[in-house]
Amino acid sequence: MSGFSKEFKKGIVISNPVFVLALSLCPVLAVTDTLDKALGMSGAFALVIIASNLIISLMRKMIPDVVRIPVFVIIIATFVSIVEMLFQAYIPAIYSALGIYLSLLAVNCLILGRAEAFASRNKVSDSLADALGMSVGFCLALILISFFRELLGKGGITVFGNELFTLPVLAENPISVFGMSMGAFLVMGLLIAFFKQIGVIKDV
Amino acid sequence: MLDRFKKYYPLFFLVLVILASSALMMSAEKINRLVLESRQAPETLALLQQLFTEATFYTYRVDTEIYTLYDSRRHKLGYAMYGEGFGYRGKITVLAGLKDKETIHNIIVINQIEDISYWNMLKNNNFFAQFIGLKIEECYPSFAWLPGGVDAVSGSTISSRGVTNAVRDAILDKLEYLD
Amino acid sequence: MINNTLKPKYRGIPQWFKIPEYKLTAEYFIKTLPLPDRVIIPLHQHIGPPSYPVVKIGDKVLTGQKIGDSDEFRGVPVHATVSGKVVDIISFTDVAHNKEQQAIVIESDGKDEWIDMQTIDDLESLSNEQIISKIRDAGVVGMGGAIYPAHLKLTLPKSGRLETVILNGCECEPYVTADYRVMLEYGEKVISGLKIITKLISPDNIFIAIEDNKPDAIAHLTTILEKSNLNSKVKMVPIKLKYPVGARELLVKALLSKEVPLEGRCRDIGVLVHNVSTAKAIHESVIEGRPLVEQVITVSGGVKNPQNLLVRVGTPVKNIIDYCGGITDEANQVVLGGPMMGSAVPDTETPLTRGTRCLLLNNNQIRNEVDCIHCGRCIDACSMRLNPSLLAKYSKAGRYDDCGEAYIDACIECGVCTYVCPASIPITQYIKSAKQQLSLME
Amino acid sequence: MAKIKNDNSNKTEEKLIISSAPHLRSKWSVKRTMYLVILALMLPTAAGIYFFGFNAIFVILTSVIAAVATEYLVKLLRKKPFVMDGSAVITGLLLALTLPPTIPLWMAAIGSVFAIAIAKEAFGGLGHNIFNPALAGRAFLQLSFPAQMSVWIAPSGFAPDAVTSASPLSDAFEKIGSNPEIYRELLIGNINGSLGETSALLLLAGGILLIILRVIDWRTPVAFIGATALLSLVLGQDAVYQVLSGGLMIGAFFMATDYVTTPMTRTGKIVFGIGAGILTVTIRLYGGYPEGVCFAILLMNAATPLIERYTQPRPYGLGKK
Repeated sequence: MSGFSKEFKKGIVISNPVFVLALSLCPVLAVTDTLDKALGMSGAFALVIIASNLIISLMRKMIPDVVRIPVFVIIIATFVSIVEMLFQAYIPAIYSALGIYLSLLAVNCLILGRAEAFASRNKVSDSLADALGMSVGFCLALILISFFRELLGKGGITVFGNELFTLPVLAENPISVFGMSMGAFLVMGLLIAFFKQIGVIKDV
Repeated sequence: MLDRFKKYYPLFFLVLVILASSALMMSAEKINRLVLESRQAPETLALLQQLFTEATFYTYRVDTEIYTLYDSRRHKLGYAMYGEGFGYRGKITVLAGLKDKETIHNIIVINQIEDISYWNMLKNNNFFAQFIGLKIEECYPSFAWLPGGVDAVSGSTISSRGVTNAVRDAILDKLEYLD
Repeated sequence: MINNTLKPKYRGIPQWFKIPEYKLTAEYFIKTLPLPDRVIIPLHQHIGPPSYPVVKIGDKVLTGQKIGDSDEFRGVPVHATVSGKVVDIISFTDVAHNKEQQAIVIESDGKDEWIDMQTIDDLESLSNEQIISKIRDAGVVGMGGAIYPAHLKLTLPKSGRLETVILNGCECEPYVTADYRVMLEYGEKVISGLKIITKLISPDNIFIAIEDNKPDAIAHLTTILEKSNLNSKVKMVPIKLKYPVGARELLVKALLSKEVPLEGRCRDIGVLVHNVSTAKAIHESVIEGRPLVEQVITVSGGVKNPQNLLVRVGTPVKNIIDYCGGITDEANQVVLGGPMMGSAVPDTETPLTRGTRCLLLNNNQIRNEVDCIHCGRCIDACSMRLNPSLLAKYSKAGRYDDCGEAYIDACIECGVCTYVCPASIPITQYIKSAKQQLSLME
Repeated sequence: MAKIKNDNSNKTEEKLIISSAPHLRSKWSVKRTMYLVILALMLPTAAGIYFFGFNAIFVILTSVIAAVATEYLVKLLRKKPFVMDGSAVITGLLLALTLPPTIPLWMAAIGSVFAIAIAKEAFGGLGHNIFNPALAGRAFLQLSFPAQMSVWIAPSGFAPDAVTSASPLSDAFEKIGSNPEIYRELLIGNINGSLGETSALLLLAGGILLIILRVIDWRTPVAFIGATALLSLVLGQDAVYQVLSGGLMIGAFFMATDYVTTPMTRTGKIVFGIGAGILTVTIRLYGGYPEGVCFAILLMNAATPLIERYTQPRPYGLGKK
């Protein structure tokens, strides 16, 4: 089981998909202006990567080498479509808020990268651990970024319609730059700088 | 025989995967549709079917208050939204249906308390039919008077204006939210 | 009466800053330094192939005797500057040019016995080849700091001729007054040297360029010229004082409005530039048969008695400083050469070499280098129109190829960029090291 | 190192310093340059305080203190020595001078923090930043708080009753018409506008002081103002009004001449000035914002490496092309 926990921990800190690998920045920058959207995106991401990693790892001996990339793409796209439909059916508000970025998960480099680099070469438990770790890392990064963006750009935190708290002055005059994609870059850069400063992540 | 199979194995595999994923997606879609349809209130659907007869289900966005209608093959038919205006006696509520983002498909009046005589004048003079196929741009020019393609029924001008304003109210603020 | 004087002009890049002159010793007559007990004579005091020793340890030598020679025409011989005994042949690092070489140590016997010197009365009796070989044998090198062998400059290029001769009396570096005193006190020798140069290359135009802060030198040389038969050909040109104007490239530009090509020498455009002290040395070597064993230097800055001295080549710096009363408390640096282009020496035993014009006791406040703030002062100041900050940046990053592409070869290392830099970046040092790296790569 | 025996080493030899030529250095330093700029900026600052009273004093103090404190903290974080070289003060002061007098103080502080921490130190500190920090801070505030950044009060000195009114530039086009009164007001600075950009005369005086002291080059402001005037004239605008109003003077003299973010070469300075002038007029006349100087200079900042690359001087001795 130590192998499992090792692979699991790897994705959270050592090779965090957002802060260290700097992969799949498109959804990171686009949907982190509110915490709701970030949570929705994290969930979709986790579902897709876990399911596709699992399937690909299960079939890794069967998949012929020449067609492996098409097969990965089909598998990932299938799960993305399924997740999309699930979202549309059960959480339509988040589905419509995420818009095109949900479908764009099908071409997410991180998911395809993990499938190609890890799941197709490792046994099922390790692949599952990797997918879980990556999901948790991605989710943490998205939550962190969106927390600060929503706090500064909207002046308060609202999760699924429940107003958790609002800042006294900022609520009337939110720093709207943080709601724009420039703010996403700023927050992400500052968080990376902060993590490097305190030594949590190191240069790759 | 075995060699030949090995040679074409990747192709077989690919086809297999495609078939499997199609099957998966079809079943997922079925669930999706079931869920979506189970969430619809039948009376609302019936109302909407007055606008779009072929509508089989709809989605409703709480934040923008827009109904999006689909037919049985999941093709988007159009949008519907409520609007209010004030006639001679009081509030007139209409449900306006948009065919696409530019044209009014049809309208139905949900609620009104106008005098029956006046209202019948509207009905008899085919007032409501004027909205069918009306371009949205023609609803913009003035808020107080009727849009370009609509003629008021003489003798019942205020009710005509109430209906028109209700339609305008339904459409104008929501155009930017149509997707 | 100066009748053939052009208006003062300087057509280089106008400078908005002024480097202080500090000509402390302008009014001091040249004194002769007493003979040192011991001289150290490096064997490679010129540009070109190094000389090899022709004496052995224990040999007795006379003043002016050849102790080093080169088989090549491009090399120049080295002479003993005192009479006495060769005590050692050591290995020596020349800090100014950063090269390892041999040096001969001679212990003086105090008698200063000279070799026989052949004096020539009639210049016309000598052929050009004889004159050039006399100049070479005397070991004359460019005294303006370039230490390029004089006889090579005076040999005409195979094709064509040199139309213009410029006698460079510009001494733009702060503190230095040696050339000024030479012009005042050895004016006849300078003009006689100019005559020899004229005879060798028979130019169309001769300019004597002297800065406008030395009117008495201009007047003095004009008087001598009027007595000589050169008068009609020579133009005396006062030059406006701006620091690197004494550099030959800028002098050519100022006088002729021509630019020396980037990868060429003055002679490529038919110009010969000689320093006044070189002219004096040429006169001494040809007319008096006297080898280059002594030179006039300025001792200035943080010494008790700043003065102009006639010093034997190879004299340790310590002797000179002691003669001038020793270092004052403020000075913390010994610089051979002027303050802008000279090199600081690590200890006072370092000997004086040919071509050194100044011994400066400097008070250097070390300032910390900070990041370049892109103020562009160095670009404005650079007379060669380079981008020194860019060169320094490339050099710092080890991008020497980029330095080459940014025309680092055009740099004359005048040091103005470093002088003006508000961020205290040693730009000149970076450029020098990049040049060295580039030459190693080739 | 001379390998000569040092038989009688005396005391002086121990303190001999080896340094590379030249051994003479001018007295100019980064610090001196910065403090001269601050000195010149005191003139428009004084005008701002005179016209806008306590508002101005508080905004300026907040901005400067926030800038210096941020610089100190960031240097501490980066484990670099903090040098009080005045550059942070300049950034804070310049930022304050471009802000409206009524801005809430915490917004001014946020602008300063952004200017120093993000626009300057994140790029590596003084000498490495790409964008003018003060202008980056202003742009940040402009994007974040568009409402508060476009409130203009009529100058009232220390009187408490400030009247808000539109920006002089936004209602400029109807109001004027070669009216000498308004030119005089613009020159003196008795108009509504940002803290430090109202008094064209004092800004000009500060700029000329810097040019005489050789701190800045005359080319950038002349090219900037000249291009603006010429293009306004061509497009049928009141050129004098366009030059005197808004942030053009402070931009041309104090921001487009910032060493770090503008070209070093002389031709480059002219190109920079002309480009900024054209962009300013374009944004003013056709853009969404009434004032274009800030974004014009920021855009040209981004183009600086390119300008520098193509305007290198021709080295001495390289044949003319």
